[in-house]
Amino acid sequence: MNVTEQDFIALLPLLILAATAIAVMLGVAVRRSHALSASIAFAGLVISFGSIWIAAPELPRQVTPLLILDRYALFYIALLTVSSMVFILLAHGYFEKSDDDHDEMYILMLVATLGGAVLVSSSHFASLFLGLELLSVALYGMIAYPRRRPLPLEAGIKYLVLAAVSAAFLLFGMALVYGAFGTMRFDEIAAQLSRPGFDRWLVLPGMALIITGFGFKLALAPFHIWTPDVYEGAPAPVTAYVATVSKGAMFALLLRYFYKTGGHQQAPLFVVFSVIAIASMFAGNILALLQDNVKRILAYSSIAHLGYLLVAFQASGDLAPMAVGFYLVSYFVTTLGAFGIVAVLSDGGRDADLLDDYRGLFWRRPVVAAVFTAMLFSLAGIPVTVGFVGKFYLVAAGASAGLWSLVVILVVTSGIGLFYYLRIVVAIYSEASQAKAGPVIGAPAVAALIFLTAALVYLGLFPQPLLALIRGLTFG
Amino acid sequence: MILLCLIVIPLIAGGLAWAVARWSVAACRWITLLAVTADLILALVLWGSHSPAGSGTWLAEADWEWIPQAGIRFHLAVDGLSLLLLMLTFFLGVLSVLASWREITEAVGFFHFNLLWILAGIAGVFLAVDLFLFYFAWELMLVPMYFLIAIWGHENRVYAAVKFFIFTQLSGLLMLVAILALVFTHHSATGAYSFEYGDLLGTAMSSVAEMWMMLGFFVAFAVKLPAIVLHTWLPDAHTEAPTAGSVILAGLLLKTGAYGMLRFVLPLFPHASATFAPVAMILGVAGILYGALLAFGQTDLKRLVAYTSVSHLGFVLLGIFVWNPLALQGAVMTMICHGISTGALFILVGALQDRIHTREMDRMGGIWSTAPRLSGAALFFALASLGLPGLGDFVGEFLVLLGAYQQSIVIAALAAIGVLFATFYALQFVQRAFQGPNTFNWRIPDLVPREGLVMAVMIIALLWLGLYPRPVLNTFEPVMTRIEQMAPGR
Amino acid sequence: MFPIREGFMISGALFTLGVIGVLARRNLLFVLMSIEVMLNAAGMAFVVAGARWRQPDGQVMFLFILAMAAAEVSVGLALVLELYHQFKTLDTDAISRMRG
Amino acid sequence: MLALLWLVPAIPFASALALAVLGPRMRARGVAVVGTGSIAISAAISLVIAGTFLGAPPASGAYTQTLWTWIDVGSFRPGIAFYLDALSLVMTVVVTFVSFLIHLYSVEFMRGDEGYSRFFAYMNLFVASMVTLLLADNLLLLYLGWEGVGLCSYLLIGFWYQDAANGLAGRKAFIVTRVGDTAMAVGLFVLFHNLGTLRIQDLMHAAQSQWPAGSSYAIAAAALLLGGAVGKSAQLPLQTWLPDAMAGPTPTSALIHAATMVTAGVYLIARTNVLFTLAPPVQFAVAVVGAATLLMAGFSALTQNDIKRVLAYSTISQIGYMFLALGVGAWGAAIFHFMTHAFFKALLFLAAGIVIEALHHEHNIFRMGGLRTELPVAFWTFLIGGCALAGLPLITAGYFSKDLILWSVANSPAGGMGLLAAGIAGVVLTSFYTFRLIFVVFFGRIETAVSHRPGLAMVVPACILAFLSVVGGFDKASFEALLNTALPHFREAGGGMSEALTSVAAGLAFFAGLLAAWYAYLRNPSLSRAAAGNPAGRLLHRFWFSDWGMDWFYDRLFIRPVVWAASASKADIVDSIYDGLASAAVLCYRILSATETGKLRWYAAWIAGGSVVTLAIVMWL
Repeated sequence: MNVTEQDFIALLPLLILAATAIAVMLGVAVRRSHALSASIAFAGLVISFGSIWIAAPELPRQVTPLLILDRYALFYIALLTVSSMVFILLAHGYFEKSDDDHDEMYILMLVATLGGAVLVSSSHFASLFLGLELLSVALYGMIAYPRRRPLPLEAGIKYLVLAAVSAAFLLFGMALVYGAFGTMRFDEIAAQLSRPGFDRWLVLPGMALIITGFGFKLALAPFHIWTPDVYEGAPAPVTAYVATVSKGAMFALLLRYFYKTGGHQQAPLFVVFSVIAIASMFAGNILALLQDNVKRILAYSSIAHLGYLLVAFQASGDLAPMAVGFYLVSYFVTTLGAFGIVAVLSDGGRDADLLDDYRGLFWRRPVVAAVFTAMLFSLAGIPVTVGFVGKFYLVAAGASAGLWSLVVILVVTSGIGLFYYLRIVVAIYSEASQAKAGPVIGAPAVAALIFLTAALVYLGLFPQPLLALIRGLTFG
Repeated sequence: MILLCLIVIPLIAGGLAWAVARWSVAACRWITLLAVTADLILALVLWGSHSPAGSGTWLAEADWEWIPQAGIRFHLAVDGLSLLLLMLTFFLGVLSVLASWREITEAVGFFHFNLLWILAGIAGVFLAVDLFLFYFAWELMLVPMYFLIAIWGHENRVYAAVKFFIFTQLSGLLMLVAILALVFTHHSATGAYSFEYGDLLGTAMSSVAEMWMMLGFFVAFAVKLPAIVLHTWLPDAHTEAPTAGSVILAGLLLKTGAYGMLRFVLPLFPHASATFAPVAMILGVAGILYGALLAFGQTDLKRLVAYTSVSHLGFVLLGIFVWNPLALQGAVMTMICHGISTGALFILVGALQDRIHTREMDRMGGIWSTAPRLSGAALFFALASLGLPGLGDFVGEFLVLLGAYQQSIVIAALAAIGVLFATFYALQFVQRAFQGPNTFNWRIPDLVPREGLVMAVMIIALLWLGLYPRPVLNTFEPVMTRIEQMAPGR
Repeated sequence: MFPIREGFMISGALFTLGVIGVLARRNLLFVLMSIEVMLNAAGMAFVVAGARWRQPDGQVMFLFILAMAAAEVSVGLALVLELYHQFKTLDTDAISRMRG
Repeated sequence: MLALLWLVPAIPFASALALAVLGPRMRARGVAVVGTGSIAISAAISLVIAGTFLGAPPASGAYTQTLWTWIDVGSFRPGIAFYLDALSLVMTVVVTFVSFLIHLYSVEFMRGDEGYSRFFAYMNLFVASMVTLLLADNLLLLYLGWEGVGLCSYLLIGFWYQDAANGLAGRKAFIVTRVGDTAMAVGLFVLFHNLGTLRIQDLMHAAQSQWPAGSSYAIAAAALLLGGAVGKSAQLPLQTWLPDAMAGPTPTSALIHAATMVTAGVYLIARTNVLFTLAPPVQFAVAVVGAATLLMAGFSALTQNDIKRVLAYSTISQIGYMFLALGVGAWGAAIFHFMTHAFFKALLFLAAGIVIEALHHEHNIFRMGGLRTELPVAFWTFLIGGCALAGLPLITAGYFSKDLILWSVANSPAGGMGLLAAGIAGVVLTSFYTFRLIFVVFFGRIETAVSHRPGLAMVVPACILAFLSVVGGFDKASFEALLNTALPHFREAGGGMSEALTSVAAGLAFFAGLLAAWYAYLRNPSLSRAAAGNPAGRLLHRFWFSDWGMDWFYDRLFIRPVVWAASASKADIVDSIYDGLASAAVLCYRILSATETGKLRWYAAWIAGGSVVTLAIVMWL
């Protein structure tokens, strides 16, 4: 099992990410300048994004039993790198405003993205664990990054302890499954699971514990309690990063793991996932109803969105992977946009997360308000936005698999969801209460927001090209 | 091509109006007026050019690829029914722009942007023949109307706007589920994904599935056409909306619900609709009586007019589900005439509120002495809404009652009593607002020439529809026969 | 046959002890220690599983777990220092300013 | 010349529109010219048409003129078309001619009123609607005219809108008549559903051929049409609105609530006589309604002290006679009585108008007196009208028409002795309250001084009408011959009372009433006060005064519940469902947000708990 030259080409995107992280470290060692480290990181990401096209012809390729690089993995790696680029643009503006040094943020971000990439392309328990921990440990640092402020510290500690606990649950589950099957490769597990004779008393609890680990990372219903505190505490760009890259990578892994092993078709697991989906949809929407903190509202709404995503995941027809893929893209664009606005509007001291900061925003800064309204409508699933097409495909996937109860709950809860999105929109369009001008927005942040809004409207009106791309995502 | 212009002109004009508003408010208003008038002329040209016999089902079509993979096409088409409603849309659009010429002072550009985009959304709803595009336009017309109410509304506007948004959006989602269920049933039957109205027409499905899908569609349209239980958003939305908003809300948005039933519920699910018809008829009659009773009890002028809409649309619902030629023609006639008469009433109430800054009838009285022309017009349209023969509403209501009588005597009798109830609220409205002693000795200016012109146009329209409704009836004739033949057992 | 059932029993028990430790203790240091206990319990389960199938994979995974635990603890201690610096206490209930 | 028929309704409609739009800007003179002129032209045209019609009657005895098809949906094709035959000719001529006189009268009566042009606009609109009603070729167009006259009566009753009472009276009139109209509308549905058309002539032939006598459909249709007629013609049980309708200006009362509109019901029944002959029980009901109404109204008129309310009750009573005639199948007699009644009742109202104008708007007759010398014109015209109303034998037209009705009742197979007795009692009552009115108003001491003598424009119409009230009845035979071309002949049952006997009975009844009134009010005026003094008399007086307590009864039975229901449900109860849902959601929010305590250990507990739950589900399912 030696690593051939094609393997390296196939692994190119991951290698470039790692190289960039080291390059940024060297950069920081040479001269500590915010702009320099940001641009090195950005360049690295661009090259890694480019390298995906170089690696593409090599697909699909099992590189060592740990990683499998197929069209599915490369699509999500591309998604992760693009959102990391957007993160850099937002983070640069955000951290420029606060005084202390912030070059290490980009190193942590690159490591986290690398972890995500490993997660996405893993086909083995070990690589799953490695990717997950790379991502998590990097996130501990990012969340608690602004040391002087109390809230990030509190968020960091909470995230660290709970992530570690859930990692332990995950590991124990993996151990049980490994104990039952004697193999840690997804395809071999799949083979053994399809034969009825496996040892139920080990495998099912193992799967349950694995679901607990995944559930924490994806902030699904019973394991979602930490989300609002960490999202509110962490600096806005980091929250954006956590909500998108960490959850996105995890869900891609969940999809690959369960679709390959067919685990979720087992009757008990199907019920577990349905219960989690329903609980997430209800909890996410209900908890956000009368919230006054915009970041907490967006945190709860992301819980609800993951609940919607599970509905498509449960459908597991031929339409499901496409629906999940498209919805993840729309979720990425919208969440990055929404938190981007929060990041753009916060000044050095405190994030602009209270609803009053947004009262009468439209009359002070119409363009920013318009972008934020577009993002909110996309979250609510209103036409002309990518969120609408995403939700449309979710319901289509659910309907095609005949999961009527889940679909109806999705409809009802997203009806409840409308209320709190509209609360923010109402605040934005109410009369201007104070004349505070708000911070000036840097060029990179403006570029990021324009890119996101363009993507939101373009994919909302012409989803066809992206759909064709996703349709080709066959598992390796 | 003309169909695409009908939608694109308001969209572009909206952006233009918003941009121009920064420099000159008048220019912004003129752009909006010109855009809507252009659309009205286009619609009239379309009406003039088509021969009433009409060859195929559609008078004009425009069809492009959109999402071929899912069988979704950008397919616009117009037939007798949608043409009539399009003309009503742009007719009321022009009048609402004229009526709110002086009323809107802050953020005029954004106001006209929203106004034009609502009209584009409504035009899209009437033109869309692809179910996905229909749903797209259905949701699209909702957002600008929400902004119209939330920003330029009156005291309790936020509550009303949010309530309106959630009611319509939630029911819209139910319709989305029904659309998808229909598409997948069609797919499992024919193996191809298609959202085309033509393809989906004959899909075979089990009666239980058909009933559920029909209910999905029916609930969405019943919320929009306020059927009795789902109507509670209407009074709030109408009371709080600015004049132009109320006119478009009452005149057009309610009609999209009725249009949806005629276009989608009856043809797509004939058997389920037939079994559901008695329930729908009872809902209709209950709506007539309940709306009239509540209208009679209101003290806020706009709420009174809003509840009258519930009552009139009860006739439309009844007419649609009676499903014979008389009732269908009556339903369409009522839709159009109700749009004009209630639109006019809202313009008048808006004008009155601009002058005396209140809508409470207890604070009014004796306004006829200071503003005779305004009160005269209000009397005229109150009479139109109580179904005075010689005006449009009577023709519609009489046809619906005549058709309903052939279906069941009890329902026709109850609906006739509803017409009697209409007299209560109409005369209540005139008596308490305009007649009686001028206790608060109002000294208000009468209608300005602009408002006078709007009123005159609407009076002539109602008189013309009342005395010579045949052009409207003939335009709807071919569509009506097609819908009527779809009824099972005919 | 390798007593896998008993092996898992012990590691399960150890795991539960760790969980109870996390829930019961208020001091952040002890919470971190209980997390270590949980991670080691998981490692032990892996070793037992590996032993049953006579494969080194279990032990390799244990090494990964150790490495990860070390990294996680180092960051954890850094946060403990900062916590003490800002809040002058190590009580986890003190850091609950965000709620609702 | 018959082709000009459509102008008769069109001209007043056009002038009404012109006055409504341009009226406020025109001078009073111009308004009077346009308002009265249009009616004059319309009356002239109708006379010309009458001349040509009588000169060279068209072959089928009727002339139809179709303007355009109004609605055409499947088999339902009503047109805007006019149908002229003897019946509609007579009524149109009478209506247009009397309207012209009243318009002339109101030129002076309404001078100085700030709503001058509005008044003439409404009056012209009324005449246009009434003529449309009379000439309508199909029941839908008739219904249009029917509602149009109802609307104009509402507008004119509430003409002086400053006083809220007038507006409420107008509203009451419109709603009560609309109750009748709703019944009539349902009748229209029955007719169309079963006979497939609404064109009156085809309807009659179809009914004749398809429905056997006494068929349930005929009964239903006739009963519903009777409902409409009862509403419009203020007969039992829907007559409460007419006395309150006196709140309108006197010319309106003269035109609408005496001469023309209230007889629309009579016209409807006469026009659809085939239906009523096919439904004998309903026809008999018409007779009974007529008889009962004429008695009740007669008694109520006895106790009124407002000069116009006395005349209003007498109108209800006289229409009772017409219903009685229709009920027994004497279609011609009813129309004949309509004509004479139109003349003398309009005259009475105009004369009353002169009196009211003279005593600067005094309505209470007990505050008038001795006007015989002060207002001679008013006195003589009022006397002639009163005698015609009461039926002074051999001179007044009223006598001939009422005698014809009594004779028909006596000799018709359906007429019973009861109906005849009611008729004769009615004559006694009528002459009693008429002469009570004359003696109280024109004889005795002068209570209030006369301030203003009526001008020529008010006196001339009164005199013309007085002349017609006398002459109108002479040529009874040729009038009957004309009507028989359109209406079925009256079927005599053998062995009834002879012509002479009924006329003698009517004469005696007239003089009895006259003497009674003379004795009670001139001989010793104290008698009427004494009668009102004792408790039984006072109770009876109050009962009759309030129209047999019908108003009080309706208020309790219908108005109170509806008003209560409306105010009770003012806040939409359906809305509480959605408020309930919203509060449930907020409750869930409160509960769930309690779980976000912010404590780290609590979060860890949730994760552990969550995994335990997952394990449980996995293990036990």
